Amino acid sequence: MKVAVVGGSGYVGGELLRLLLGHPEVTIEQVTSDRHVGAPVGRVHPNLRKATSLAFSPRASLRAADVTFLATPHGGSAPIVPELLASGGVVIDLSADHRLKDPSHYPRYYRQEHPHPELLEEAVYGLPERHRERLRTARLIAVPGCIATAAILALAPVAAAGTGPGRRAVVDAKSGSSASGRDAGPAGQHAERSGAMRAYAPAGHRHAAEIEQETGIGVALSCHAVEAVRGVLATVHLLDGDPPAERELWKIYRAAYAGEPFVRLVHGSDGIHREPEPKILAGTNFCDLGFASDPAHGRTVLLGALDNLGKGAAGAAVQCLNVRAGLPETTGLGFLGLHPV
Amino acid sequence: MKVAVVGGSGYVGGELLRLLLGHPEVTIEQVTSDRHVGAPVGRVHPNLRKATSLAFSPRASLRAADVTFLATPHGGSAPIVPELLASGGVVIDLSADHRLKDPSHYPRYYRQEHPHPELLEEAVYGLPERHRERLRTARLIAVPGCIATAAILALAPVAAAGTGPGRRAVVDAKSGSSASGRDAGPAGQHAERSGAMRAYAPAGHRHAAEIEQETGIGVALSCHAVEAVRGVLATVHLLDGDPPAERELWKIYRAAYAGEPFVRLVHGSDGIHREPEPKILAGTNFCDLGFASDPAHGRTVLLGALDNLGKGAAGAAVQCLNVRAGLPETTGLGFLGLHPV
Amino acid sequence: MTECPVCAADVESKDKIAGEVFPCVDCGTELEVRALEPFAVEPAPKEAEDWGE
Repeated sequence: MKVAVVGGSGYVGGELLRLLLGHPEVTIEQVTSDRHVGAPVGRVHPNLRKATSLAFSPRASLRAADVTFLATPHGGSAPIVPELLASGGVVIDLSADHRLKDPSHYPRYYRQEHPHPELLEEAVYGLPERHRERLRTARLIAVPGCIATAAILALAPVAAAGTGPGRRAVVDAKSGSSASGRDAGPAGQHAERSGAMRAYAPAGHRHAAEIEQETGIGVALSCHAVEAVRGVLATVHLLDGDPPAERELWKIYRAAYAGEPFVRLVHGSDGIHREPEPKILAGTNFCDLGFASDPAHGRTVLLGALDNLGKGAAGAAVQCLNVRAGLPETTGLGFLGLHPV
Repeated sequence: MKVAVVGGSGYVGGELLRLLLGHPEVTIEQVTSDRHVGAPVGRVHPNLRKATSLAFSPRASLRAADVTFLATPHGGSAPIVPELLASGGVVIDLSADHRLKDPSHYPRYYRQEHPHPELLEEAVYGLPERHRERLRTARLIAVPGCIATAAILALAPVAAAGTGPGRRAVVDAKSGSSASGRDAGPAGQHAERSGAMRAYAPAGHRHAAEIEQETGIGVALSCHAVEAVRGVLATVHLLDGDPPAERELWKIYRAAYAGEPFVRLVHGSDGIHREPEPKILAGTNFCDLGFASDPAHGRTVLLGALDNLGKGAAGAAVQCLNVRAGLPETTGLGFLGLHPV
Repeated sequence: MTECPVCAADVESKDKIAGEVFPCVDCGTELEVRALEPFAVEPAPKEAEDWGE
């Protein structure tokens, strides 16, 4: 299978290249980056030194491929998708440009009208745990946001199981610095970013729309930057009056994710890691889920942890590739993570 | 003024000694620690080397003093307070033993009956911003928990101003490792603790009872350990249907804290630090408050940041001492914090 | 076969002996075999760890 990566110089692009280089069924034909034209990939991604002779080619030189990954900034994918689809290949878009079905969201969250709203209906949300069938034949796949993925996988099964009226959820997310990419500006400078507990989006973030779209529950989202490079932890406070007991939660999650290779239930066993933690998931495609019932406050606490560059981006893109190509979903995604790390 | 510190070898004890050594009106007569009897204070608290000739004396040798600070573990203060009060001095208890008025909380949160429940009514909650008058004449002062302090100072003014029925709050706290003290067990080992985003108390923590006692609002609390040594950030999600606009919030907070030397309103100015952040408060007695109105989700997000060893413990104890002794409250508490840090 | 009392996962009785303590395969809780006929298990008593925070 011949693939191309557009926008290969960012952190997501780098993680994608690492996974694709280790994928037995894939040959990377091209990786484009206008900023690093001609530079070998290893100069921008030090972990890939000597692993490939690939060099960055200019975006304009992009040739058709079986699958084209778009690791471009938000707003960078929408303009070029129509021509890529016309060439007959599959497009896996890691930007936010095709995640939301409702075009009116785009001006609100991305400050611009969507150039091709007709594509939004066709785009399939790149979460195999919830859209596997449609992904098998999709032409355009929109890989979800990292915080959205953790919150949706944690919230969706309980949301579907419950029926309480007026249910609502508060999602309090914590994430590492790689989620803001290479050019995080002054706030990303180490002296200011290290040791942060920073509510950078206390009352609104674009990922909320994705979570609401997928779970049907109103979500009040707050995002915080904490000291880590990789990692997202979504703490979902589901307020539903009469929370299910923990045995019930185990059953709900087991039913929802029994066969899933990348979703693991982590709750309450002894030891240090009783609840999901992103730290030990760095480089993997796992999303670990945990939960705690809090009947005294009419609340169920649901926890979702993942690597924002892994299951939150590049890992999910490769998982979608495997589904689309009819390959075993774990192909090229077998890394179990490091501990201690 | 002659003071004694009981349990001076812990992190809180060390911070208290540092502040008291810099306090113009105080002489430290004794600092006790059964574990380090005879050792100079500087051996356990390296920042205090050469700053004092004090050495740890055994607890049994404790002599009466004008003010006795109890920096003992939870459960360590209650048994000795009666005899200390009998000697006529003031007791400032930094443990959790006298914070809650309702004796029935103690078995639930501290796994033991309270030995002297009659003292709970007399103990004054050591939050000058809310109990200044009673603190002026108190015999027994209970310094609040660190998370409780941040959440109460953030939530109380808005809770008092609003009247919406069935209001409730979700408090999602993040804190540094010094909050668990020197002996944090296996989970405190650097290899396991560093880079953590760990929901160590997803659905219950003793500080919730303090927050409810002080604000009268039902609080669903979740606590997380993140990568920092000092610092607490309490993100309070107040769900009240019709949230006040931000102009209104400014007025509410200004009215509540206008004259307060240690509470600062930090919200929405430009630059990196638009919301409160514990990092730049390390070593200070400040509690910075921020907020964001989220009418779309019937939510007001309130943020409280502080140093768990500062305003969350030792700083608050010294502030209470100043109130009790009729001194300017900022005496010995003038440190402005470091940046960058 | 019975269910784990904590997470309702299936618990195999094959080659278990009375009084044996073993972790539930799903939630990791230490379970103790209370009886073999019918097969019954209960969470093994353990000292609650104080998290200190």
